[in-house]
Order: sequence, then C-alpha cells, then structure tokens
Amino acid sequence: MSEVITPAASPAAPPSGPLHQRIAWHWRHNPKRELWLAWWALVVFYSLFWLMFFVITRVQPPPRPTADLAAQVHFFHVRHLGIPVGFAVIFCIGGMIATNNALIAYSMRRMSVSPAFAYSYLIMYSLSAIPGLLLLCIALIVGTLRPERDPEAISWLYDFAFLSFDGTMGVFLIGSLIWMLAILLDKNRVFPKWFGYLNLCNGLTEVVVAPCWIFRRGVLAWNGQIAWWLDMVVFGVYTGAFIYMLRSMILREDFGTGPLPELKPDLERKPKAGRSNAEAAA
Amino acid sequence: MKFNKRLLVVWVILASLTLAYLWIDHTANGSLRSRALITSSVIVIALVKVRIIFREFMEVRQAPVLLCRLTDAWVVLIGAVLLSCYFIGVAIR
Amino acid sequence: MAQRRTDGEVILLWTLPVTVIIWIASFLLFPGFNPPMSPTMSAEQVAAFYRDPAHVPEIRYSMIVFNWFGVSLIPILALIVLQVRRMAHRTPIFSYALLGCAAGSPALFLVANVCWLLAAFRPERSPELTQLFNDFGWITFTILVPFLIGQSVILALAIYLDDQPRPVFGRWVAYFNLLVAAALAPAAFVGVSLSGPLAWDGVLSFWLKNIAIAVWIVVMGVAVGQAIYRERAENREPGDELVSA
Amino acid sequence: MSDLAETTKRGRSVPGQPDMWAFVLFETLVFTAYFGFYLFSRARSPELFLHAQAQLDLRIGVVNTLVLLLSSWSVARCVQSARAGAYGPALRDAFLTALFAVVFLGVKMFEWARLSHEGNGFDSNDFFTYYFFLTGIHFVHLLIGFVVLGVLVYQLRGPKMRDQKLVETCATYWHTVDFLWVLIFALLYVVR
Repeated sequence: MSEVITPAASPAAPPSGPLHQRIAWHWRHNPKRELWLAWWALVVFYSLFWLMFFVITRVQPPPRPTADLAAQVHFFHVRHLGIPVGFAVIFCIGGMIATNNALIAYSMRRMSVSPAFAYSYLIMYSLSAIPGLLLLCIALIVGTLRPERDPEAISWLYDFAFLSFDGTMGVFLIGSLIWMLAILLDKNRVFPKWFGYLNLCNGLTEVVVAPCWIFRRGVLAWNGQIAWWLDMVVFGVYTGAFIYMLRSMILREDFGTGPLPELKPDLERKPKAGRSNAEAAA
Repeated sequence: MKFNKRLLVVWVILASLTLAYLWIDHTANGSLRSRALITSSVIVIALVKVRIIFREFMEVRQAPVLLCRLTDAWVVLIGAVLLSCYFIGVAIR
Repeated sequence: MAQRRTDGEVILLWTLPVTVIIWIASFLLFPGFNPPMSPTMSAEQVAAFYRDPAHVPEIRYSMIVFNWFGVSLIPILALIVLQVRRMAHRTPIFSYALLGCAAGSPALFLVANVCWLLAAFRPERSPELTQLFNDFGWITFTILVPFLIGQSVILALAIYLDDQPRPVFGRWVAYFNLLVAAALAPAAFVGVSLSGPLAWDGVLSFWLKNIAIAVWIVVMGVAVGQAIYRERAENREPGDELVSA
Repeated sequence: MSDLAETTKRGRSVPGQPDMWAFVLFETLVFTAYFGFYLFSRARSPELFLHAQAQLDLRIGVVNTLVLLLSSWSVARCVQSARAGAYGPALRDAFLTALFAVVFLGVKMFEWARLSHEGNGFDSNDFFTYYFFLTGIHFVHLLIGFVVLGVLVYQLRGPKMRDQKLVETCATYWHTVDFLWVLIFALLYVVR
C-alpha cells in the first residue's frame, strides 16, 4: 500500500463530552474510522437482514417444499405486501455488504500471507450476493406481482427462489476455505487459529445443504432440520464469531506490517471509545 | 524408541469392544425387532470407546484437568442427547 | 514515492462517450423502453408485443448490443477505484468495497437481458410464460440498484474522509453521489404496485432511476476525467524538473 | 515407562493447539445433532429402519472400524516417536496411517457400490438417506484428513520444521475422524 498516506498525528484521547461530541470527534480524528465504518455497516446489514427475512417478509424459516400448488399460491398471497417492502429495504442497503467483504479482505492483507488470498475472497464474495440473496428476492417479488398468474408458473418461482438461496454453495464453501487457509498460515496473529477451524465448520455446512436439490421432504430438504435449522445455527455462531473477531482486530490494529499487538489489559477501557466512535458510522 | 505396549493394549481393548458388536448382533439376530436394551448398550459401548480414544490416543490423560473434564462432559452430553432422542422418539411414536 | 503507472488511462476514459452513445442508441431501439411497457398489460398483450413482427428484430438487436456492451462501464469504475486509492486513507477498504460493487450491476443486468431475449426467441410460446419472462426481466432491470447505491455511498464516504489540502475529488462530488443514491432508492420498491410512480414504468422507478444513472455516468465521467488529467499534469512537473536538472 | 514420570517430566499440557480442540468439540456437537435426528426418526419408524439396516453387512463395518482404529493407533505411535526425536519411525507410522485410511476409503466405496448396485440409493428411504449422508460427510472429513496427514509428513520431513505442537494438532484431527466413525458405525450398523 504505497498509496496509503499517514495523516498528521491526531490528539491521543477523545474528549469527554456529550455523546454527539464524542461521535463527531471520532468521525474527524479517529485513525481507525474507515475500519469502524465498515464494521458498523456490517453490523447494521446483518441486523436488517435478519429483521427483513424473519420478521417483515417471513420467508425464513423457509416454507415446505412439499406444499401443493394452492398452498404455494397462498404463501405468496399472505405476503403480497411484506415481500416487496421488506426486500426493497434489502435492495437499498444490499450494496453496503461490499464494505463487509472489503473489511474481511483487509484482514487478510494484514496477515503475513500473499495478497492473492484477499483478492480471491473479494472477487468471490463480490458476486456472492446474487445467488445468495438477490435471486431469491427477485423471484419472490415476481411471484407476488400477479396473484392471478398460472399456479404452475408461481410454483416454478417458489422452487427457483428457495433452491437458488439454499442450493448455491460454491462461493461460500471456497470463500470460507480461503479465509481459513489464510488464518492458519498467518504469522501476524490477526485471528486466533480456532477461528480458522471454525471457517472449516462453516464450509462443511455448505456441503451439507447440497442435498436440498434431491429431497423434497425429510431432514435434508431445503427446510429440513439438518440442511436448514442446524446449518443456520452453525452459520449464526460463525457470523457472531466473525463480527466479534473483526471488532477485536480493529481494536488491536496498529497499521504496521508485523504481528498485530495484543490488547493490553490496562487499555481495556479503550473499547468504549471505539464503540462510540463507530456509532458515527451507523 | 521403546515399543509402547500401552498403546497396543489400548488398541486390543478397542478392537475387542468392536468385535463385541458382532456378538450383540448375533444374539439379536433373527428377531427384526427394535430393542431399547440393545440400542442403549450399543451406544454405551461406543461412548466407552470414544472415551478411551480421548484418554489414550488423544493423550487427554496427560492434559490439563480442564480438558479431561471437558472431554468427559462431552461424552456424557453425547450419551444424554442420543439416548433421549431415541427414547423421546419411541415415546411419541 | 514510486510513481503510479498511468499509461492508457486516458484511452479507457474516452471509451466512456462511445459507451454512452451505444447505450442510448440501444435504449432507444428497444421498443419496450419507449414508452416503458406497462405492468398492467395482460398476458395476451405482452405476448402480442413480442409477436409483433416490427418489434422482434428491434428487441433482439437492441438486447444483443446491450449484451455486448452491458459491462463496458467497468473500466470507468476501475478508474474511479484508482483515484480512490490516491486519497489520504489509512486503509484500502474503500477501494476494495468499490471493486466489490463494480461487477454486481452488470451481472444482474445480464439476467434481465437474457429474460427479454428469451421472451423474443419463441414468441409463439404460451402467453403466460412470455409474461413470466417479461416480468422477471423488468423486475430485475428495475431492481438492480443495490450495487449502484452501494458504490455511490461508498464513494461519497471515501471522498468525505479524504483529508488533504488538495483532495482528489471536490466535496460536491460526495454530495452529488449521495443525491444519486437517494434517487435510486425508490426503484427498490418496484414490487409494491403495478401502477403509479413505483411501478416499473413509473416516474420514480423508471424515469428518476434511469435519469439518475445517466446523470451519474456523465458527471462522474467528467469528474474522474478532471482528476486523471490533473494527476498527469502533476506527475509531469517533477519529471520535467528531473530532465532540466 | 511409567505414566506418572512421563507426565511430570513434560508437565500437563494440552496435546496440540487448544484451537484444534475447540474445533473437535464444536464439530462433535454438530455430529451429535446429526445422530440425534437419526435416532429420533429411527425410533419413530422402527420397521423401516430395521428392514433397510438388514441390507448392510455388519462384517464390512467391523473390518472398517478395525482398520480405522489401526490408523489411529499408528498416528498415536507417530506422535510419541516424534516427541522422542525418532523421526524415521514417526514418518513410517504416518505413512502407515495414510495406508490404513486408503484401505478404509476403498472398503467404504466398495460398500457404497454394492449397496447402490442392489438399488439402495441416497434417496431410496430414510435409513439409506441417513446412511449415505453420515458416511458421506465422514468421508469428506477423512479426505480433509489426508490434507492434515500431508501437513504432518511435511513437518516430520523438514529438519527445520518439526514442530511437535503441529504434529499433535494433526494427530488430534485424525483421532476425531476415528472416534466419529466409531459412533457412526455403532449407530448405523448395530443399533436396533
């Protein structure tokens, strides 16, 4: 990063005033403000993601693949407002997920491994949103568009939506493995090794969802106890872990190229400063 | 390096526990019926084997007490989950 | 500091007017865009649209041209990314995020493009299926805004945090990008109704969104062009000193 | 040598990276959930499972279990040799481990071929869905295990490497594959 210019030294400590003043200070002076912005974009995106999918549109947990045509038409009918409005919010904020991928790619640039890891992850995940999310949204919006449409066509949209969502695993499988490999090879101690192994656990769940293309009922169907519920638990643990891990990486970041320093116990009050600064991002 | 007799003994025990399954299967054979007793004993034997692998092969025996407790707790946890899933399934059949 | 290699950037920049001309020409050629097809058309009307002998070649040729040139904005986005990397940032986060946004919109546009071409491939297909392709194409085309919104907002943040006496882009570019992002947002609500401003032929979802994209392309083309020429001029000066010394 | 002396000499330390133990325990939980779903649906429709299970050959399962236990024993010897600095025997044991694993994979694929030849596929019935799913996901873990063994051999070969911690980490992964199979074998072949 020869282009990275070190800004003039900023005052060491944030002022202790009202919240909005502290936020304003961090927005102007915090040397890690770019990282915090990306991290808060990530937190906001995942919160809204859960809210939209599980509460507003109610398309997750997924409906039964065995539903008959009438039930499938009914599925769209009861969500004729929730789906277009909820997914509209997803489409408005969906682009911000790029900052998440950028932050993860940055974590790999901070490691002692080749930049190829960061670039591979960035390229893979920059298209991941389409099979992972957007095709489902589009198919379900088209499904709600015309209630009078031929039920056979609505059924095709139903299958297309949920199979494109659950059944496209490659990006996430290989992406997790690349992040894992980078973490395990890293000598800069950016992340603990167990987090690398957790990437492997997440990657293996992507293998486990593949049978959703084969089964319409049972534990391996797209709404099955193993292929959906268990994998969702693992994904939830993984997401929580990586949000926390990225946060601690930012707290420890020293903008050097050597090992990332550990957080000193006497500086444990620092995270508070980091948190309030990052609120500016949200 | 002296040949480690202890590992050999461990393997022989694990192998004979595996062969015990043949005997269990033999006594249960002919009757294609589900039997809670067989299921429970099979699971318990498997967990005994798992614990031996933990203790001896994976050297938890010489590990800090915390890891000993943790692996033991896991063995108990697996057993509890498996048996309760089986018996709940039987009960609400 | 080692100088960045900039050969060829001007050529990439001047592909932009060509792209714009081709896009406008294809846009005008596609009969579905002028005026935009109404979402309230029945299946038979949609099928008749694709069966009209006058429309079929227009649909095919315009969409084939779009298929060729749909991705040709990416070089311009790459130039913007390189300008972002010149900014006074501590991390490459913003340039990574912009790169991550670059390919998303063309990929979604290709889905819409393929749907329209499919509908025109066998116009004798059942009207229900033609209508399904048409709906899928239009919804995808209208709703491909997330990456565009993302890149505008990220660019605005990057410009805003570019703390140096002579920033790469002026502050107004940041505000302009936020404005464009706001103008694109209503198109995400296209699924809410089949008529009115939010429908895919509506004032907000069609006209505002597409005009915003067009204005963004022109304004950002000028802004990045200025930045590139300024950088070249700055780079030439120390070089001349070296020669004279 | 006495166990106590050995322990006091080295002190009580976690074999391998504690991080790998976190993986082992987490992955074991995931498998426990798989097993739980299996036993639950098995108990709900016992006749179907019993009749389908009767098509499995217990002897193949026993042989495979013994083979995998042999591989686990080999890798345990490998760790002890490496600890004592005897890298030659350690390397031999590592290759022996891989050999047993290949035998296991061969037998496994033979069994799969035999079953699908008889018309028992992944989607034939609930029992075979679980059978192919559990053996398949274990197969994937075993394939990852070959990568792990590769790391192990790489460590033992290079005189500059020979990081005992890493050797133990690899062995811990291998034993995990082994004990997961012990559970899968018991649940698929013998449970009634």
